[in-house]
Amino acid sequence: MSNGEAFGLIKLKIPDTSLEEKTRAIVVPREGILEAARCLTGQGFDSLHNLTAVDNKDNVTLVYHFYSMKKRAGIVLKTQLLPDDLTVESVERFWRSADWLEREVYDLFGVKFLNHPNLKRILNPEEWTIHPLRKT
Amino acid sequence: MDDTSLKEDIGTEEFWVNMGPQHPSTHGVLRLELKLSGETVVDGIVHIGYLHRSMEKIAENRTYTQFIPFTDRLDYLASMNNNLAYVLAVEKLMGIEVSDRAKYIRVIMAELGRIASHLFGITTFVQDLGAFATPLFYGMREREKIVELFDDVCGQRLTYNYMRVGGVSRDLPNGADGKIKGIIKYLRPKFDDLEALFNSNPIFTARTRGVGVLTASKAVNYGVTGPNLRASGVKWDLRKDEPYLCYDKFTFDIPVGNNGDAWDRYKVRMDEMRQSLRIAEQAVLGLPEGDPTVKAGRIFRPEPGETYMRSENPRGELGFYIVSDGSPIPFRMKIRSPSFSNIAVLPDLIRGLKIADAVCVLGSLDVVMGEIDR
Amino acid sequence: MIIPVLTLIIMLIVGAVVLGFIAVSAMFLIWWERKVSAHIQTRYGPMRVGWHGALQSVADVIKLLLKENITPSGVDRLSWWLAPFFAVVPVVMVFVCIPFGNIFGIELIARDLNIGILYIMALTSICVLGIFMAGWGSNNKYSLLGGMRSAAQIVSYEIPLVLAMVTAVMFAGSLSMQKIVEAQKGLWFVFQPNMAIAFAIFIIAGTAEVNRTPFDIPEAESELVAGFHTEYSGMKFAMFFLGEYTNMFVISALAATLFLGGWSGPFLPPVIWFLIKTYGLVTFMMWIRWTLPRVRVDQLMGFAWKVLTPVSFANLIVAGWILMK
Amino acid sequence: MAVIERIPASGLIEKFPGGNLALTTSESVLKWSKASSLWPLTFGLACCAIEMIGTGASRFDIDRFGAGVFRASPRQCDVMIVAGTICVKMGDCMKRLYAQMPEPKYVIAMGNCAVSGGIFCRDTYSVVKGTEALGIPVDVLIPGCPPRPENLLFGIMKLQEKIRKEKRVKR
Repeated sequence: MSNGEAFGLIKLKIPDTSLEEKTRAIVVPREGILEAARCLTGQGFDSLHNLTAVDNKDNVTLVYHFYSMKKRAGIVLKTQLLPDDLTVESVERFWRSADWLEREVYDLFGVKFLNHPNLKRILNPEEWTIHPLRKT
Repeated sequence: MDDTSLKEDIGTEEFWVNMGPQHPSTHGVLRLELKLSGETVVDGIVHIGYLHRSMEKIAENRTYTQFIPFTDRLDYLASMNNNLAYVLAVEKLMGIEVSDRAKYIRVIMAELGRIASHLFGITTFVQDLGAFATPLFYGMREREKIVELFDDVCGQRLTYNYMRVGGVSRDLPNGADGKIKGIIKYLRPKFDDLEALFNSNPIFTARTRGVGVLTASKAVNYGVTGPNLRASGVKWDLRKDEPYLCYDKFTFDIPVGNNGDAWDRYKVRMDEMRQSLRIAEQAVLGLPEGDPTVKAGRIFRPEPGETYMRSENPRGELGFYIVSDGSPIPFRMKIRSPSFSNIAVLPDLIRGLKIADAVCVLGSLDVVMGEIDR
Repeated sequence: MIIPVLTLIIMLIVGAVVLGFIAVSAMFLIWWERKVSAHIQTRYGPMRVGWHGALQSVADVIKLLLKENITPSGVDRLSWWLAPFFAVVPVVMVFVCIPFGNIFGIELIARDLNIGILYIMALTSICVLGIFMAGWGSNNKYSLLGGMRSAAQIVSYEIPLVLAMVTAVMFAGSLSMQKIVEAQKGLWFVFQPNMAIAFAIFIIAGTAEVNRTPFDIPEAESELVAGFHTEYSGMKFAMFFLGEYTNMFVISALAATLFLGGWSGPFLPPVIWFLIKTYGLVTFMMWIRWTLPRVRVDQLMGFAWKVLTPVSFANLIVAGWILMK
Repeated sequence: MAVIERIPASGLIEKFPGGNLALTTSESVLKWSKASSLWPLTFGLACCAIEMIGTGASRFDIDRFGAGVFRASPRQCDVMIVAGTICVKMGDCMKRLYAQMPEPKYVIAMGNCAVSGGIFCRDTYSVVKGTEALGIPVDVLIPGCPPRPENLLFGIMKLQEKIRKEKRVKR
């Protein structure tokens, strides 16, 4: 399954989805991340390989790398958050690997994951208030 | 005194024990909090971050070439493989093709690095089981041969800084291929020796078989990669499934376990070393002529864009996600380290085991703090 | 009046000699263990102080004497202070009836008690108290776990140990150590089939009794940091060390006496024979330590109760049957 | 000398014959014992820990110098080999470990990170710039990233030299 096919499937569920030209990444709106996750698990993407964020100053982009061991395929999913409202639904219920990855993103960027079971700082001391990888 | 009040008086209680950051078997500065009921682990919490060196922040302040030495210090037991993973990512970002000789040299270095890393991983695992120092020192003795070769090639024993974007920093020294062949010849029987020391040992088998079983679906769900994933029975190796460099030219097998217990994780590593030896042998025999070094400048500006490249490290899949904005320094670099995902599964595995088994499971996962905390 | 005073003086001299021997022997064993382990691991071990590092233990002991003696706040003072003594004193008392052989007709045994074996069994069981007190008194969870493990382990392994000793006693027909040695003048006990089994049981249970790998779970470095002596420093720690190595010597001496004919042997003087046998067994225990991994606590207990104890009982019954026949 | 002058009756005190000799020899024995029995703490922070293990292993064998007894409990060791990068989160733990060690205690800072922060010194938010920045006094600094095992052995020998030259036996 390529990015294009997955894009088609997600587009059916979430009309706001777009495909990034250069990187072939699927960009979903923040509200649709759970729906997209559900769709992807249904398609056999059993591994959330990587989750990270990029601070583009005017927005913070979350980047999800999914892989399917059975289909031997991978896709990239992105969602953009505005700096004044860094909250997004957690996908921990679908992929357990999201637990630590989301904590790391919270620690370094301050993105709050809603309904995360244990959203605490993971790398830095718990009493810190800064999020070191933010560019602003 | 009646029975009920006696029960209240001598009731047992669970207690928390803190393991680490300074503890002989936490492989560096990992910290575990174990909730114990007597000897049994009821629950475990993993605390990381005691070696958080802010690599990703540093990456945003260094040029692409300047960051290579930092990758050495991620998984410091397999520096060559980290170097390789990083330069592969940058090459993918820039669309560079490297010369054949450079590819072959990289394969040899990566496979020898894998052997060195697994030797250390297996023997520290046995040390965690309580065989004090002897297996570790045997492993270190064999590893020393490989380290010596790396020392010849690039002048360092642990942090090699050998790969460059577009090739390697210098060609192999004179007589290196003979030396590599010598090492391969030396190591083969040594693996049998090590196996004889462990496999036929009833205490070792009793301690590892059926301990810390990681099922395949759980492993995939947790993002576990590398030998730990293969020990659970998932035949997934990037060298075969997404071949990079020239791995598709070599014949080798992917060892897979059945049960996903500590024994399988040990066994997969042991077999993998033999396969690595096979690859290294084929590579050194077919080493093409040419110039593996780089002629390009030290500072280069990739096109704005992003890339994600992962490669098979001894501990799993090391991925670099690099965002470029057209300047000589990366805009953002995320290091997806295998140990980070591998250690996250630990609390699930040790629930209900004895303390000794918890240590055994931790040892069998073979994590390196440098790349967990980055 | 004269005779009691004379006896007292003689006993004091004997005591001083025994204590001196214990200290020297423990120091030698520590050095020997470091050399044996080093050569197993294809390295040299201590080399810089004296011939092949022969003075290494002397340096270690002097250094440990000089170290600060830390008493953490929150320890149970009484048991904390007494524990090292409980670990050492019973082991030293065992030396009263260990027969070293004879020189020029003088029997080298402090007092050949007619209940020697019983006395030794009673004393070796006291050692566990020291370890348990150390574990309890340290107010440290690792120490506590170590102490608990030690108590469970030693209580379990005491049974096969004693049963193996009883087999030897049955064959010798006496509880006196000297008599047991004399009973083996013709043939060492270990060469009889069911005594060989008893000997194997004794060595296994003895290794567990002195907390050596593969039964070193009370101090299990990779699990419990240093087990029951995690909090001890300086001389108190050295006392535990002394206790451990002396205990090892005692168990080996007992094995040599009960099964390998004690000090009896051809050509060489009896003392030499005794020391050769004892240190040989100690070296065997070291060899095991630096080769095998550690067993888990439940495997350890299971082995004691499900394998070792039934086998030693069966062995005892067979021995009785042979004697009655 | 200065002390003796301040005691009014110092001239009246008869010196113990040969006391000087006895004192110096006993002092040198004590120093010798301290120097030749340096038990390190099993404590690896990062990359340098691997070279520390390598130094303990068969080829380099730190035990030749009597420094091979790696104790896991800080209560029983004499020298802390700080092998690796010290991070902010680890700082408190390091200080506590140092405090838990009994006197006389020594510290070897192994590797650039433990000396000054090394390559992680700049552009970082979580690395402590060396052991001394934590307030832990360092006896021997070994540069290198990581230092070769020979360097660590040389550091141990330097520490032994330093102990032998100490003015007075520390408590």
